[in-house]
Amino acid sequence: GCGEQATGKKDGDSSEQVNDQESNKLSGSVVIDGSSTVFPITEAVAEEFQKSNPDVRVTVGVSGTGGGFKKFLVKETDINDASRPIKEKEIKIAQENEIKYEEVKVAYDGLSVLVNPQNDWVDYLTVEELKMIWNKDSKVKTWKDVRPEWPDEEIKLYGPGSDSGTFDYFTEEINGEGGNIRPDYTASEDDNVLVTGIAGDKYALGFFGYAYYVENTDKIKAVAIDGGNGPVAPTSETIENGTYIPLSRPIFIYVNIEALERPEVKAFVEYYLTEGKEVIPDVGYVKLPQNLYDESLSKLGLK
Amino acid sequence: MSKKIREGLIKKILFIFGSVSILITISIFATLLSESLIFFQKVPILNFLFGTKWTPLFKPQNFGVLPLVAGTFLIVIFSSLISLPIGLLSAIYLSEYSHMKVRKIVKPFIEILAGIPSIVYGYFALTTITPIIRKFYPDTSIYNALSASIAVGIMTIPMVLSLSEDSMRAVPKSLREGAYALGLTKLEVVFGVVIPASFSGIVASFILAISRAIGETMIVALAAGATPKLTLNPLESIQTMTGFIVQISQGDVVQGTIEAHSLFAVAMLLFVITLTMNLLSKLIVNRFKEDY
Amino acid sequence: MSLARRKKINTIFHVILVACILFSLIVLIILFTDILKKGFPFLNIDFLTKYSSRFPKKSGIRAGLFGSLWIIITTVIIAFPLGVSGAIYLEEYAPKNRFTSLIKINISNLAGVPSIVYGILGLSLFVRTLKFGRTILSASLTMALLILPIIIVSSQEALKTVPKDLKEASYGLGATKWETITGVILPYSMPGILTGTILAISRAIGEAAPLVVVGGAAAIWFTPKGLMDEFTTLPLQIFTWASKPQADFQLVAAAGITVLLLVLIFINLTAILLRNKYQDRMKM
Amino acid sequence: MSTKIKVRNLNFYYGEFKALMDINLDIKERQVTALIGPSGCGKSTFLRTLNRMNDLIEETKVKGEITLDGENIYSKKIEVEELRKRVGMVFQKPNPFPKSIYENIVYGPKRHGIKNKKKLDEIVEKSLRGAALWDEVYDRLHKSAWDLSGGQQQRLCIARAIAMEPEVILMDEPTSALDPIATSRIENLIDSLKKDYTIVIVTHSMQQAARISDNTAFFLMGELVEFDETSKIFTTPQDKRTEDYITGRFG
Amino acid sequence: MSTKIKVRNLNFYYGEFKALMDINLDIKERQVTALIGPSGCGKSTFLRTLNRMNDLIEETKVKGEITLDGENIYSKKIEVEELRKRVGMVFQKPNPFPKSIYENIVYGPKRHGIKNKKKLDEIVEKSLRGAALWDEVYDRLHKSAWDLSGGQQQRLCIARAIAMEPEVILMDEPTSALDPIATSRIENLIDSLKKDYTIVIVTHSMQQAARISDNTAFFLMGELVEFDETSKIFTTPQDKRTEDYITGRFG
Ligand SMILES: Nc1ncnc2c1ncn2[C@@H]1O[C@H](COP(=O)(O)OP(=O)(O)OP(=O)(O)O)[C@@H](O)[C@H]1O
Ligand SMILES: Nc1ncnc2c1ncn2[C@@H]1O[C@H](COP(=O)(O)OP(=O)(O)OP(=O)(O)O)[C@@H](O)[C@H]1O
Ligand SMILES: [Mg+2]
Ligand SMILES: [Mg+2]
Ligand SMILES: O=P([O-])([O-])[O-]
Repeated sequence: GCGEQATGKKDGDSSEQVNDQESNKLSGSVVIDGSSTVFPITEAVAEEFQKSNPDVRVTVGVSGTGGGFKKFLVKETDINDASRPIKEKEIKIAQENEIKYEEVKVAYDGLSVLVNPQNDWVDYLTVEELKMIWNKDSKVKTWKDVRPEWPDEEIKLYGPGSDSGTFDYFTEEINGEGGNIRPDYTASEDDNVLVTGIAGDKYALGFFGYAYYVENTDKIKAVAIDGGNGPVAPTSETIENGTYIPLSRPIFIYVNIEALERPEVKAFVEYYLTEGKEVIPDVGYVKLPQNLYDESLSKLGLK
Repeated sequence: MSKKIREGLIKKILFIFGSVSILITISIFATLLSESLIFFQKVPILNFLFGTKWTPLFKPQNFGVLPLVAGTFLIVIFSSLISLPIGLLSAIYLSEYSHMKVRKIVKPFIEILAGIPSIVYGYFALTTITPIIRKFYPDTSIYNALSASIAVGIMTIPMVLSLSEDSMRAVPKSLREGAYALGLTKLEVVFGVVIPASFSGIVASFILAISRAIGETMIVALAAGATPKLTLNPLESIQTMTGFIVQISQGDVVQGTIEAHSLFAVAMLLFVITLTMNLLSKLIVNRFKEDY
Repeated sequence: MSLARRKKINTIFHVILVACILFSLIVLIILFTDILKKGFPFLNIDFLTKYSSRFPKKSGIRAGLFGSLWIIITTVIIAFPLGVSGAIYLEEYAPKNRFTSLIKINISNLAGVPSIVYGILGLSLFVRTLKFGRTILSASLTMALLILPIIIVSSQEALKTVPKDLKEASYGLGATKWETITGVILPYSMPGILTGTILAISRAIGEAAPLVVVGGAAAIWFTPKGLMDEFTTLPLQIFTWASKPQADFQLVAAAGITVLLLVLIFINLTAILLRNKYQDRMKM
Repeated sequence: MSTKIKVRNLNFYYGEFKALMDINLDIKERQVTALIGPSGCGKSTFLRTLNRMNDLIEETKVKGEITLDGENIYSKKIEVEELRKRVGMVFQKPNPFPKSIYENIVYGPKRHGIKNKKKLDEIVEKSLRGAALWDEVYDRLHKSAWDLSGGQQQRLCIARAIAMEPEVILMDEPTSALDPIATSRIENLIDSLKKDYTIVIVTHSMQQAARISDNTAFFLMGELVEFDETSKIFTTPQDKRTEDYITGRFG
Repeated sequence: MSTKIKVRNLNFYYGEFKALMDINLDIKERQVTALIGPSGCGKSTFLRTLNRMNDLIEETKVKGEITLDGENIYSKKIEVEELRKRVGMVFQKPNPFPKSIYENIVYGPKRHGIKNKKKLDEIVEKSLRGAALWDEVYDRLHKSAWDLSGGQQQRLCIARAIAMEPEVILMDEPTSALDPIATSRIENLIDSLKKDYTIVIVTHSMQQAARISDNTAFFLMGELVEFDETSKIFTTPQDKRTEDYITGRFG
């Protein structure tokens, strides 16, 4: 939207001034790969960073969190975007390859549960109801099966393909086990495609990343979730202040410690956690509280 | 004498170039084989081949590949129903019926269809073709094999068209004249002389188009869904073998796990299936071809 | 069957043929207008000279454009001679035995191997084993492998169409095999070979998946200057835009697609002109 | 004898190049008309205008009129397939289809509606005998026609044409690839076909023209120099150029 | 006259089919040897063994010996390209390359090392004149050879062969597509070439054989029936079959 663009511009301008003196010094390259969820943030940060450091070559790839780790753990990349924490198996590979890394939280992503705008019966859903609908042994066929007063129409389920971080997180938080989900929902690897699906189907129910909801509020409707403390709708406030539970999650970047010794990588990570993070709302995510960024900075020995 | 040396040298160089493709084949085959062997140590090959549930990323995991095979099958069948007849008939038109000038303009235009990136087709299928299908069959799911197949079919039309048109036009003029002089209609000349004489080229174009349809992923991932399902109903959402391969290779799967290895088993199976198809087509060509 | 009936069938068939051609053309026009309509507001010189941005209005395709050009040209330089030579070897030199026919089948089989598998092969062979890294060179080599089967198969078919008596005429003049190939066989089959090349380029230019695997970036802010530089490509860039949540990025993607099509047409045009030249010369 | 084909003010163009100039000629029914003239003078071109084979070459143009039994063959009403069935053709270069000998012969009849196997077998034998080829190939009817020798191929093409039982047969140097024996058989065949068919034949052999034709047309550089009864042409030519040509005093 | 080519116990097979049986024949230097016989008797096949064109057909087999200037042409030491340069060939069906007339002629010379443009121009004119084609095509040398008439194409192929200045020229019915004038020009050409070259010619025309050849070989069903000086063959043939054939009493 327009408002965000205006903010972006201001940020861009100010950062240019601040980093002006540095721009001549830095060169080299920063290679980043990984999660598609984190990509928009890293991309936006890199875009701003490049303005003041035109000689540094930042490349950002999208291989998915797992695909990114594969490359990160053989030193092909300096930083890995991750929408989930590193897994046991991956840690073991890191040890074998003698790779030291640091995990850095960069933002929150809210998972939204969505329905068609014509859906006038759903006011909120509880976590139990979500589990009843989505778990692998689910008996729910119609909306009526969820709450008796709801229409006796088949409930059409939409969700991301089974290899994304979003999918993992949802199944873990709602159904209690990563990968536990009824297999008969309509899956797509592309969140825009899910938007199209739900927007065209009155009896649809789906879930995907908050960013895609924010951009499409005219086509789809988010459902408030009752995680035990009453229904809460996903907004940047409720996600940041932690009331939208359990469907908001932190997302990360992983930084190779060895690479961090290179001035351009160091400058990039530092920039990411200071001025860079201001772009986060622009791309549909929610910033962490300031103290978390400060902690990360000192953990990395920056500042 | 220097000529002889040159000829020998050229032959050797060409042999080396020719071998590159063999090397690729071998290395692809070796990669697939070694990795899928690891997979088959954990999942019995019969369960893999004849299982009817494919849920490697769900709990509980199932590794029955038939749903993926069915998905691929649907896409190949329905896209071929579009690309082969339309491509071949268009080729006949351009080679035998149209004016030279028409051909010179139209052919390159249609060749553009092959270069439109597959995501364009994916969205085209989703936002244009699917709604049309749903007008006739309202129960069609938003992601469905049919709409993806149509898009894949359209994308592979140029492959059939261009290559078969080339081989039809290479049929010597004197053969056509011989047939026309017998008072035959164009149609009869086409089917009696031109197509038999260019049969091997036409089959080759079919094979390339079908191969491309088998290998296509993006369109399918966008428009056909990501739901492995053992069905032959083209109006349902499905997943193809290649769709799964992309899902695994670009997704969140952790290296070294069984899910990761399943990728290679699927790719291996795909390799075997296309090999069978190629062997069959070879048989057909040998049976029907006419040399000139 | 009476002649009237046969003529009628012929006419009906003619109509069907025209309908088939029109089908492809109409789809093409629909796709084109759709893309152009969406992308038009974003299409201007700035779009070509700027890098990608998180703001749709400020986004440009420069990095992808240069990346694609580098890769396509390098790929063709690698794959064309390799593919045509392979085809010549198989059609003209290789002994006609089981082994040869096995190889031929294998090659058409390679055309059906999903592109992502080539990506995996390229990653382990070029990026890791040969240590070319995530560069244009690795990407081009991977793409070359991918399109090689198309070039070989279509060249083989083209070579097969050369009439026997022309070859005999050349041999009869004491021309060697190679002289016959360059003097008669290649000129005669060049239109067909170029068709295969056009199709192969078309495929390579729109392909994204294998490049993601060999390390193509989704976003960069510099222009590659050599084979050992990192890269992104048009389809990668387009795909990145298309999967963004903001609706305006769909339009930017459409603008990107327009550029991709223009590049495609531009590159193919060269091959098409060449093809027409050869075809005119032969007037079959 | 009545006129089968009437040619009036015929001009023919390959693009810019004018290959036939103002040809006027009557082809008589059930007679043999020979076309002679030096190579490149337009004999083949003229022959091809008679059954509209020139339609197949792009950028050619016909002006003037040709009538078959009084009907303009270039009129819209004429079905070109029907015309070519009635006016058959044998080409200068043999062009058998890449099919078996048998299939080559039945190719036309089948498409014109004859399905009966026995009938087709008959046609094959009759046509091959007619073209003096039966004895050489009767035991390999289902082998490829492309493995025949040059002369055998040409006779096969003749057989293929007469299998259609056309009214007019156009022959473009049908015996140039044949040995004397086969040639004389073909000549005999032409003589016997004359009873039922009208024949137009291009030949390089003056002797052949003299032997078999009733009328002879002499072409030179796209022009019809002289056209008359064969006996007259060869004994008392009216045009100096004709005389020069047939006496070999030419060029 | 010395013997240029010596053929001993030559047998030739197309797969199972034996096309030539035990041929023995001496081809004399700087003479014209004519091969005659009915269509399909193996004349073309025999001719093609002399410059190993049969190498190009799969599943054929040669037995026996052919020597050129005393050297076995089927020995390993022989370079087949060199052989074919020395033993040129004109085919039964005209087969010009889909190139310009000019390019057709210089095709061979260029490949055998002549690069000089002026030299090539000379060769083109000389060869075309030699083949009696120059006057008809000198103004369209750079147009496609495929647009020529049948006879023009054949003369172009002759020109293409003599442009190589071979020692032996094999001609497979070179004049069968030509009119009498062009034919007599070619015959004159053959006569003048005889001074320098050895010529072997397949012909259907007995008259032609009688007119131009010094020796004649008569083939029948794969066998060499008789081989002798032309005058003897046509006046006092030794074999009954030869006599029958040349007097047309055959078959
Ligand atoms: N490629 C081939 N495969 C099999 N048989 C063949 C092949 N070429 C020729 N023959 C056969 O070999 C025999 C001799 O053929 P050849 O071409 O030498 O005859 P020819 O004497 O030149 O006849 P013509 O005067 O008609 O050209 C014929 O019976 C022919 O059918
Ligand atoms: N397709 C064509 N395009 C252009 N010119 C042509 C074409 N075919 C023939 N010609 C020219 O038209 C003229 C007449 O050709 P045509 O084939 O009728 O000669 P012809 O009398 O049959 O000679 P021949 O006895 O050598 O066969 C020739 O000059 C020839 O070069
Ligand atoms: Mg002619
Ligand atoms: Mg012969
Ligand atoms: O790309 P992912 O965030 O789904 O791993």
